[in-house]
Order: sequence, then C-alpha cells, then structure tokens
Amino acid sequence: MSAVRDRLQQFLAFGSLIAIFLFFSIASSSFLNYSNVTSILFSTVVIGLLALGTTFVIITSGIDLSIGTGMTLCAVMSGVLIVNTGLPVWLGVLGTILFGGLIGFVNGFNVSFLGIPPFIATLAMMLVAQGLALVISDSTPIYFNDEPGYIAISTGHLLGVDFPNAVLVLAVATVIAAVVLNRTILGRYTYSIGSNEEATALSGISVRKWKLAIYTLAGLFTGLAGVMISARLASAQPGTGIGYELQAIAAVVIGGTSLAGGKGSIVGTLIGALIISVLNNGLQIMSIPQEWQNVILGAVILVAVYADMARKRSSTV
Amino acid sequence: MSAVRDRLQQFLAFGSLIAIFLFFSIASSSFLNYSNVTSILFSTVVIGLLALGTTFVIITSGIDLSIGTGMTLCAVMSGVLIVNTGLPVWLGVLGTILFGGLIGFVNGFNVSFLGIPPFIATLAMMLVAQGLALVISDSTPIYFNDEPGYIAISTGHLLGVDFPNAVLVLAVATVIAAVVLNRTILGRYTYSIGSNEEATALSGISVRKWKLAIYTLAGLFTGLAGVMISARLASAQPGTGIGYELQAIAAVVIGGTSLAGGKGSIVGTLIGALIISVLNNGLQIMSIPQEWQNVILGAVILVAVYADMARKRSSTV
Amino acid sequence: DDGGETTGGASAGGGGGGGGEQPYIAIVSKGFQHQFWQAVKQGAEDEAKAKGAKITFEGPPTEQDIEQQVTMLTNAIQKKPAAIGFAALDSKASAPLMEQAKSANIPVIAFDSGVESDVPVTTAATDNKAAAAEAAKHMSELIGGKGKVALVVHDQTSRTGIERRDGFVEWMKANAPDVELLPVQYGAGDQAKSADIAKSIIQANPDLKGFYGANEGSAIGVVKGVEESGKKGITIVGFDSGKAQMDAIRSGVMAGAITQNPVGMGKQLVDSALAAINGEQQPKVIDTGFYWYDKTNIDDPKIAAVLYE
Amino acid sequence: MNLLEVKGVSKAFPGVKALEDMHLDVRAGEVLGLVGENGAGKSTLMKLLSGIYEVDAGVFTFAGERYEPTSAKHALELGISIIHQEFNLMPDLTVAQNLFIGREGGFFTSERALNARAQALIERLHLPLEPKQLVGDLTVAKQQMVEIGKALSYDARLLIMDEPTAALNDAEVEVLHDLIRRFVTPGTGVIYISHRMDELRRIADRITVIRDGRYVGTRETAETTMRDVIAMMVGRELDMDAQPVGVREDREVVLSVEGLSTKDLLRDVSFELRKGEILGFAGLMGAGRTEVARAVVGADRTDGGTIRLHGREVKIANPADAARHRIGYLSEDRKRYGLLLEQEVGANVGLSALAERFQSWGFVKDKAMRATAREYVDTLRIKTPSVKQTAKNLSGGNQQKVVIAKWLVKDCDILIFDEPTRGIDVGAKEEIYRLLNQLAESGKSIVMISSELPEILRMSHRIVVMSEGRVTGTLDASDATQEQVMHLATQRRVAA
Ligand SMILES: Nc1ncnc2c1ncn2[C@@H]1O[C@H](COP(=O)(O)OP(=O)(O)OP(=O)(O)O)[C@@H](O)[C@H]1O
Ligand SMILES: Nc1ncnc2c1ncn2[C@@H]1O[C@H](COP(=O)(O)OP(=O)(O)OP(=O)(O)O)[C@@H](O)[C@H]1O
Ligand SMILES: [Mg+2]
Ligand SMILES: [Mg+2]
Repeated sequence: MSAVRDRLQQFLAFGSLIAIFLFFSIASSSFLNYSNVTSILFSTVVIGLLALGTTFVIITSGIDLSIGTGMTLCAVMSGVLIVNTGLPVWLGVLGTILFGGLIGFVNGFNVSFLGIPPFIATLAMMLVAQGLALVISDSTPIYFNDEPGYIAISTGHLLGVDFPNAVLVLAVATVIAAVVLNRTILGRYTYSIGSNEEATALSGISVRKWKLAIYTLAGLFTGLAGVMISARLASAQPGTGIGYELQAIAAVVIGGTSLAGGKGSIVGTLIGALIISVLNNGLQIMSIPQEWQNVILGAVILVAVYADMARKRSSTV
Repeated sequence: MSAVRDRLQQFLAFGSLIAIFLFFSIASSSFLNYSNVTSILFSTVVIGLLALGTTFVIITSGIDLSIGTGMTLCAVMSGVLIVNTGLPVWLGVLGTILFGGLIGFVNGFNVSFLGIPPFIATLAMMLVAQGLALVISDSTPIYFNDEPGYIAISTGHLLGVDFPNAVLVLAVATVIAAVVLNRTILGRYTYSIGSNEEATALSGISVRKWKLAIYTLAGLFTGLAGVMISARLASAQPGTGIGYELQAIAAVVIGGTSLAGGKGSIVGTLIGALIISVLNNGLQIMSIPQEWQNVILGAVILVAVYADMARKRSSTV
Repeated sequence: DDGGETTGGASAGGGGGGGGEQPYIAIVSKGFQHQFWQAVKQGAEDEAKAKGAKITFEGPPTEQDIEQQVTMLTNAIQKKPAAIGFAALDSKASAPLMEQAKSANIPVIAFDSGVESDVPVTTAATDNKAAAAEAAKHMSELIGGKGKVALVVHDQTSRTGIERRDGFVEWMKANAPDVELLPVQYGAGDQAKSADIAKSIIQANPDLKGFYGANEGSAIGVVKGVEESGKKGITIVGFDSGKAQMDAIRSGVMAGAITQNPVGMGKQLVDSALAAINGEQQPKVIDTGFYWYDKTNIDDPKIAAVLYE
Repeated sequence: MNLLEVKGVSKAFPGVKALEDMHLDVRAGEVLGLVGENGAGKSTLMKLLSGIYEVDAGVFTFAGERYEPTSAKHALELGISIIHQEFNLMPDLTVAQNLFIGREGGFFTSERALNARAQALIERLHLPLEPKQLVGDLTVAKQQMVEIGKALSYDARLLIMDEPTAALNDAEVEVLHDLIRRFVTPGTGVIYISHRMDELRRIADRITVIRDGRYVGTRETAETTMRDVIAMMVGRELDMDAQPVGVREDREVVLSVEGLSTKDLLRDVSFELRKGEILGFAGLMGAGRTEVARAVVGADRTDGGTIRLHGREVKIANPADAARHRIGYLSEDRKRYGLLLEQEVGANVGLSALAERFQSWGFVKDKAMRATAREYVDTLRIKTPSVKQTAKNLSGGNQQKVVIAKWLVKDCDILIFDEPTRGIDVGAKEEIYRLLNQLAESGKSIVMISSELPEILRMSHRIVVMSEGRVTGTLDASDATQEQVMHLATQRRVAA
C-alpha cells in the first residue's frame, strides 16, 4: 500500500496529471470520451518517443538538442530509402531507425571522445541535420502516398476499434525504454554516469564507451520518431523539426528527471509528455482564445510541478 | 606575457573567432570593410544583450528560457508605455528595462523561493510572456515611427561615421556586466552559488535572496534587449522571440561558460555571440546556398570549440 | 517552355540579354523552407537562367524572424548587388534599410507584399485579403450559407497570416450572416500540430460544417485531422498548393483551395529587377494574381501552370 | 560556566533515529572531545547546532541563552563556527575567495585586498596555502586546511570541528592542535570530533561518548584511559592486535613500476609490489602518493615510466584498462571520486563488479547484488536502515565503508587503497585491517596509502616513503620506526 504510494510519488507530476485530467473532464463535455482520449494519446506519440530517448541522455547529465531536426533528417532518409530507392517498407524503417542511431553515435562520439560539451555537440548536430534534411530532399517534401503499408505504421488499426498503431508503437517503445533503463547494465551506468562521472570512471567502467552507447540509443528513438511523424503525415517535411527538442526536453523535466543528472524515470517522462498534450488538447477543446492558451499552459505547468514538489516534500520529511 | 596568454586562453573560443574572421577576410572581398564589420557588430546587439544577462544565470547553474519571448513582451511594454501611453522616451525606456527586471524577479522567485527547477520556471515564463505579448498588443505590431528619438537609440549615430548607437549600448552593457560579475559581491556570489550552492549557504550567505537578485539582473538585460530590438525594427513585433533564447544560450556556452555552473566570463560570452554573428554574416556574404549554411555553421562551431579545447588542454595538463 | 505568361497587369518582360558580366540579384524572401517560397525561388532561378542573371535566394526560417530578415537584407546590401528583391515580413520595420539601398544606388523590387517606402521600383504581389475572401465565398457556397466554420491559421502576427485570416473573416461577416465562425486557432503551419488542433475542434464541435486552412501546412494539417478523426461531411477549403493538397482535392477530401502564383511571382521578380537595372519604367504595382482551384479545374492548363508540387 | 548546553535533543530521519534524548555541555575555556562509532549521531548533532536540520525535541542553551538556530548565518552571527565533516568549499573559487566568502566588505570587491587579507591569515595560522590557488585544484588535505582557516578566521566563541584531521597526517595535526590551543581562551570553547584516540588524548580536556544517538558518559581526559573510552563507545572490549605476519621477500613481483613521472610532480618513481604483500606508502601532505596511484591506474596522464604486471609491460590508459588488469583504486576523496551520492547503497557496492558479477545478458541481477551488499553491510557494520538507503543519507564513516565494500566485492588482484580508513571509527578500523590481512593472505596485493603513520607501521610489510614527488626510501616494516619514516618523508629535493 504505502510502497505503491511511494512509487507513484517518485514521479514528480503524477498527481498533477490526474488533477488536470479530471478538471477537463468536468469542465468540458467533449473531453472525456474514447475518441478524444485516443486522439490525445496519438498526439503524444512523436514528442513521447523523442522524450523517451532523451531521458537517457539527460540522466547522464547531458542534453540533446538535435532530436528535433534529427527526427526530420531521419524522416527524409526514410523517404529516400523507401520512396526514392524503393526498399521494402520494413527494411526502410529499419534503415531509418539505424540512421537515427548513427546521428546519436556521432553525438556520442563528439561528447565522449572529443570531450565537447553536450549542449554544443548536439546544437551543432541540430544545425547540420537541419541543413542536410534540406540538401538531401532538395527542400521538397517526399510523399509516401504510394506506400500504404508505411502510412499504416502510424494510422492503421492493428488492434481494431479506432486505436491507432502509433499509440501501440509508443507503448511498446515505452516498455522497452523502461526495461533498458531499469533492468539492464546500460541503464545502471546511465544513472551512475549522471550521479558522478568521475567516480564511475574510477570504478573501472569505460565511461566513454557507455556514453557512446547511450547517445546511440537515444538516436534510435529519434529514428523511430522520424518514421512515426512521416508515416502520420504521409510525407517527410524537410523544413520542420525545430522546436520539438524543447518540447521533448520539457516533457522529460516535467516528468521529474533532473537536468543535473542521476535522477529520472521513463514513466515520469511519459507523464510529462501526457501533461503537455492533455493541456494542449483540453485548452483547445474548451475553445480558450489562443493567445491565452500559452499563458495558461505556462501557469499550469508551474503550478503542477510546484504542487507535486510540495506534496513530495511534505510526505518524506 | 604568459599572464596575458593565460587570460586569453581562459576564453574558450577566442582563437577560433580570430581564425574564422581571418578566413572570411581572405575568402571574400566584401567581408573586411568598415561597413560590414559595423553591420556584424550591429547584428550581435540583441543576442549579445540577452547572452550577457543569461551568463549570470548560467554561472549559477541555472538556465533562462524566457529571455526570447520575455524580450518580446518588454518590446510590447515599451510600445504601450511610449506609443500608447505617451510617456517620454527616456521614461519609457527606463520603465521597459524595469519591466524586464520584473520578469526576472518572478523567475527568480519561482526558482529560489518556490524551489522550481530553473528549466521549468523559465519555460513557464517563456509561454506566459509569449501569450501576454499577444494579449497586450492585441496581436498587432506597435510602431514607433513617430518616435524618432526612440529609433535613434538603436540606429542613431552618437559617435558619427555610421557607427550605430546600438553597438555602443552593447559595449557599455558589456562593461557593466563584466564589472558586476568580476568586481562586486553579486558576481562573487554568482560564481559561488554555481560552484557549490550548499556550501555558499553554509557560509552564511542568503542564497535565495542573491539568486533572486541575479535573475532580476538578467531580466534587466532582457528589458534592454526589448528596447534595442524594437528600436531597431521601429516596432514591437508581438509574435517574435522564440529561438532567441537558444541562440543566446549557445553564445554563452560557446564562450566557455559551463551549464554545470561555477565557471564563465562576460568576455567569453561576447566572443561566443560574435562567433555566431560573424559566421552568419560571412556565410551570407559568401553567398553559400542557404541549405548548406546551417550544415557549415554546425560543423564550424564544433571544430571551433574542439580546437580551442584541445589547445587549452595541452597547455594545462 | 512554360507557356503561362504572368497573369494580371501589364508586365515588362525586359530585354536585358546576358552580355558579358551577368547582373547579380540578391533576393531576400519571407521564408525559405516552405514549398511556397521554394516555388518562388524556382521561378526566379529559371527566369534568371533564361535571361542570363545570377541570383541568390534567402529567407528566415519562420515568418516571425523579422530581425533576422533585416540582418539578411543588410548583408545583401553589403554584397553590392545590381538589384535586390525583397519580400518584407513587416512593411514598416525595414523602411530604414530601403533608404540605405537607395543611397547605395541599388534598385529594390518588392515582392509578395509591399514595403511602406517609395524606394522600391515596383511591387510584384498578390492581394492576400482578396484571395482569402475568395476562399470564404466558396466556403459559404459549399456549405449552403450557414453552419459552424473553423479557421486554422499559421500564425497571428505575420502579414500573410493576418491578411488570410481577416480576408476570410471579414467576407463572412459581411456576406454570410448565418455562418458561425469559431475562434481562430494557430498551428504555426506545422502539419502535425494543425492536425491535433483540427481534431480538438471537431471534438468540441460535432456539428462543424467547414474548415479553412490558411496555408499549406495548416490546410494539410486540417485534412489529416479530419481523416484521423474519421468524421465525414466536413467541407475543407485550403490555401496554396503542394502535392498533398492537390491529392486531397482530387480525392474529394478537400473541396478546393486558393493558390497564388509563386512561380510566376519569382519570374516576374527577376524580370522587374532586370528592367530596373536597365533603367526601364515600370508600373508601381504588378499583381501576380490568385486562383480558386478544385476538382473541376485542377487539370486545366492555366491552373496547372500555377500549381506546384 | 557552560558555553553550550544540549538537553534532551532528539532527531529522527525516515527509518533512523539519529539522536535520542541527547545531552552534553561544553565549558568555556575547554576543548571537548566528542566520540562515537560511525553513525552514532555526532555530525547530526552538529548540523542541528548550525541550523541545517531542525530538532524534533530538546533545547540548546548558548552562553546562557536559549538558542534556536535557524540558518548557518544565524549560527555564525552568534559566534558559532563549524567545520563540517564534508567539505563546504566552492571549488571554482580561489583560496582567498573561499576564506572570506560573505565577508568581502562592501558591494565592490577588490581581489588584491582580498588576497592580502588571505595572505595575512595564512601566515598567522601557518597554513600551507596560497591565496590565488583554485580550491578545486587542491588536494583533500589542503582543502581541509582551507576549511580550518575559514573557521578560525571568524571571531567565534564556539568552534566546532567535525573530524578536521581525517585527511591530515601527524605533522599537520600538530599544526592544527597549536591553532586550537591558541584559539581557546577563558571565553571560548571547542567541540572536537575525531576517531583518532591518540589525538584526543592530546587535545581534549574532557571526552563525551555517544552511542546509537544516546549520551553514554563524559570523562576528564587526564583521569581516564583510551581503552575505557573505546569500551564506552563500542560497548565491548576490542581486540586490537591484527598484524600482518612474515615478510614476503620470496614472493613473485606482481606489479613493478619504473621511472614514473608526471608533468607536475612525480619524478622517476619506482617500486615493486609482491604477491600477498601490503605495501605502505608514507609521506607528508602533497608528497605525491595520490598522484602515483592515479598515474598507475591511468586516471592521470603520465610523462614517462613503465608499468609491468607479472613481468609483462602493460599500457594503462584509463581506469577501465586498470580494471581489466584487475587493478582497483579507492580514492582518498570519497565524495568526489568514490560515491554515487544519489544512488542507493546497493548500487554503490555493486558498481565496480556489476559487469562481471551482477548481470546476465545485460540484465542486472538486483537480488544477487543487494544480497551481496547486505553481506558487506553486516561485515563492515555499515549503519543503514537498508541497502536501499540513498548513499548521501549515510554518515561519513559509513559512506567510507561503502566505497571500501565496492572494491572488496570486485575481485581485484591488486588494490590501491588511498586513505582507506579516513573517518572510520576504531572498531570498524580493526575490522578493515582484518579484512586487508585476509586479502593479503589469500594472495592479493595491496598498496595502502595512509597519513596515519601508526597504521602504516602496523599494517605494512614494507613501506615506501615519498617526498616532493620522489621515492626517498623503502623500508622493511618489521624494523622500521616512526623516526626513520619521518626522516625520509622530510628529505628535501636538493636544489640544482
Ligand atoms: N539526511 C539524512 N537522512 C537519513 N538518515 C540520515 C541523514 N543524516 C544522517 N542520517 C543517519 O543518522 C545517523 C547518524 O549520522 P551522523 O552523520 O550523525 O553520524 P556520525 O556520528 O557523524 O558518524 P561518522 O563518524 O560516520 O561521521 C546515521 O545512521 C545516518 O545514516
Ligand atoms: N586532482 C588534482 N587536481 C590538481 N592537482 C592535484 C590533484 N591531485 C593532486 N594534485 C597536486 O599534486 C600534488 C601532490 O598531491 P597528492 O595528493 O598526490 O599528495 P599526497 O602525497 O597524496 O598527499 P595528500 O596527503 O595531500 O593526499 C599536490 O601538490 C597537488 O597540488
Ligand atoms: Mg559524521
Ligand atoms: Mg593523497
């Protein structure tokens, strides 16, 4: 009983998510129904995937600014592989995810072997990916309209009843991320490096190699996000991507992962991402004038995090 | 002699700035001349001011995401005060800068008294400021065309010969920031808090109050940036601002200030801001196709920081 | 080879064949990555090639980046081009730079929307407000003059955003009293975000009759949102072209859209610049026009010529 | 008159009663020694006195008045100056800036004036420091000196020192004791916490003993023996004669280091380590012992020198390489280089051996890891409610035991222990000595760097003495004396 409560309280903003959800359910009759809830989940997919990957990086006390445009570059790559080159969908998807891994690998190399601060290394990658997406695509969207199998990855209904596959993908990815972070040696070292990098190194662990692995892993999620967004839009849009990184990082941080490293959880990240999309959806459903939406969004995020922190503080000390 | 060299090497990217500058001077005949150099300086002003203020925050190991839209809100405020209310220019400018201070004060309060992580507190402020700028201005630009005195703050020529006042403002602001950071106890406590917040508190320093002061100071620079951008554009543009925070933080970090706190310098920040604007200017002057500009920008930032770090490393280890 | 001469007013197809050194035209646009601006760039590049001129084409990443555009224009002036093409994000903010260009003896051609300055030799633009009014007219006809209509616009402060919103809203207010307009929502032209907005609107307004998307990203986003929500019978009217929008129109998901003539605008821009370099007289304003297209006329050669994929 | 009185003070943390009905008094003009096992509650009491924690129950009386500390600032203003067990320094600031933080005098600062003030203080207190050095670049011992200088520079009435000598060797301890004696006047008093009994005998006027958060008793130092005090502390008699047996001359040389140099300090350092041997490293502060250790395990770059394992030359570029060659290094600075403060005890104990002992197919075997951690919590008597406790909530000495456990869990052939017993109580020390002997018996080789000469003399088979970055002699421990070691340790480098 109390163990369960303890586990829940670990996740900084869990109570707030519930509160926000309840508020909208009461405030608007259009909020709480099957199709709106699935559409909230659906709209969480891309940010959610990016946030999952970047949770690892942030727990090592790094940061990844390249996920937004990196995702776009992956989407373009997917277009090149599947539409332009004509690879079968499954192979193209695999290739795209691996390409995402490559982006992460380069970030990881720059951070751990060249010793560039993560902010700069991934900022540089953000710019490079943005440019390359335009160069490779010739600044033109690549359309997947002739690849229904690809589009179905996002909007198909494996589980029937209007439950889009994209949500399934997010769910599976979340489980994988949680298992990797909590149950594997990679996850354990992620926390160790973030807690005390020097102590970890002096414990005989090859911190550089593990960091490389962690950034590469984050890159795989970027690749998957690239697949999911291009499948949803049935096109790779080379000019987009900027801004997604901030939203994903925000989801991670709202979910209780500390930018100082060493602390964080996958469930927290998912909750953070959900808080953002529930708020966006609820405010729109309630037809709040848009210029006020941001004001309210900001205030609610502040209150949500504060309330959960206060609750946590009072219950443990 | 060696003291001078030591001082220069403190600034992570100084050598790189010189190298980049020399490269463009040789590569393009339109680069090295009085009017282009002033125009580079001119284009550095806004990012530079934001970066100056946020240097303090980052040295405390905080971060300020609200500077971009905060600046916009200040610009709108300036319009309200000067154009709509008809205050004299000097009073309006003062009011705007103080309003920036208020934004910083609220950030500081949320961070130090409510204990909200700086990323979240300033993210919330970023959203709120964005919304308020639109609400207050009714989503319409406010024009200063009838206030030549205001516009002259940016584009006038106090020093004659095509040397815009904005550059002067940046220079003065840099000196003030440097003096505050290096020669006052506010600066000392900025480093101290970033270096070890707990130890600073245990030394009998009221960390919360000083953090409040530091965020407020950063806010004053945001207010000044709001004045400078609206004077330059002869208008307050309520929809702008997003993206400036990332550029300003990038300038700070490229200039050698660590996001982990405790380390950094004003001169470094100025160099960081200059690197970004020299690169942008040079690439445009050389008529590099735009899709390649970002690729090159990213790569050069990486190499610049790496080169300077390698140089530094071999000299200290 | 592309037949369609520019629409609208008189155009001065300038003579300047490329003798000796090619004249250099620096073009600073409102954007770069969007398909609309890519089409303008395409038109300009083709024309420059044909007429023997050299161009560069630049624009800020979003239509909010006014300061960045001003800096781009400053840098363009530094390069001492033979002429400058400029699409102002804010018609007043760049006025001082116009003077600077003038004192450097560089002729300026404004395009897409005007500048509040008499420096530009000519302005090659379309009337966004009139175009949006045209969209409103078609929307009203399509839904029988009554019902709820929602607007998804790319942003609330850029000129194109404002004009494409206001043109639509004002026409409806004036001519279709029974059409109820929902509060305008802004999706930054991002397809995914616009789709999410569209779905929320559908949730909150099950009786929604029509959707208006004010640029390509918004329009396609609306199409996605409607498709994803599974809701039938909503009339969608869009703006701009692009393959996805054309497909949506062909398949009937979208009723129709307004397109401007970006390729023609780019072509006109280069023509006017060359004419200005040669000191020829030109009209102050050159209207590059807009068109309503739907299933019925999409393959019409005249329309097909102004659409871009 | 009593300067400070503590009455009925209790403090509990989740799962731990750190203090219960504690009482104690400090007389004006005396040094009160405070002793107790690791986790007895000493530091907690000091943190209550400085306003870091709030008491659950009980009262403090300071100089005759009720004292309810609200913040560190409050304590300082009343004249209570504290050196905490864990350093509270700003690594990015200079020595001078650290010494006078909060007392710059005026809004504008002058570096020159500050350095002059610092220089004056340093000279007055005979501290081996320079005002302009960055504190982050100092060794632990020098950082400790900065803390001492800072605490003494306040015009305090009560000076509280929580294990100020844990990182110091005998010569520096003497310097500190002189400073303390000069500090004590009829109006001032000192609380001195230490695990070193010989030191307490010399400096303390009275000794108060606490056990498990409760007051046990107070003795006049002159009228008691340290054996009694220890018995009060641990509640039993200690068997204190663990001794390594026999010299290991005949054994195989496992590690041989030749001509090791670094850019900054080390010059031509050579030594050999044999199988089953405990090799002590002695030297004064800054002699370079830590630097040798770090260079051997590849934590710092070297400028020359060869390392041979079992006669074969090896390249060790980083600690991971060292681990691959089964060499482990325990750092003298547990907080900075040893612990994952935010992680649980189990994760800390299992960290080094994670890859080889506690995983299969990449999945962590948490049960096995916690079970092992529990074993070591028992053997080393680590005081913690469970192995899931966060490391930072442990007392200093218990944290030290956690890092020791980390290296005991990993099966290394060569262990380099840098100040392994720093902050560990007498009883637990004996336990650790016993374990080290056991390891040596079983054929492991141990380098033991320590600033406590008696410990070195008692535990080592042979002793390497260093001074100013060079090895000045190697002694056979069976006939080495304190004087011999000190003689070698103070050999200056001959000026060129
Ligand atoms: N913040 C905390 N949270 C939980 N438990 C704590 C905390 N601080 C101290 N404790 C516990 O309180 C007890 C007393 O700790 P304290 O640090 O006072 O011991 P100590 O006597 O100073 O020991 P040492 O000699 O090892 O320094 C220990 O069991 C410790 O684990
Ligand atoms: N992490 C470090 N960073 C910078 N300098 C260091 C560091 N560690 C040691 N030094 C320098 O190396 C010198 C030797 O210190 P070292 O710690 O090796 O001596 P030691 O014999 O272990 O003495 P101590 O008892 O002080 O630990 C010191 O003068 C110190 O300035
Ligand atoms: Mg203690
Ligand atoms: Mg040492």
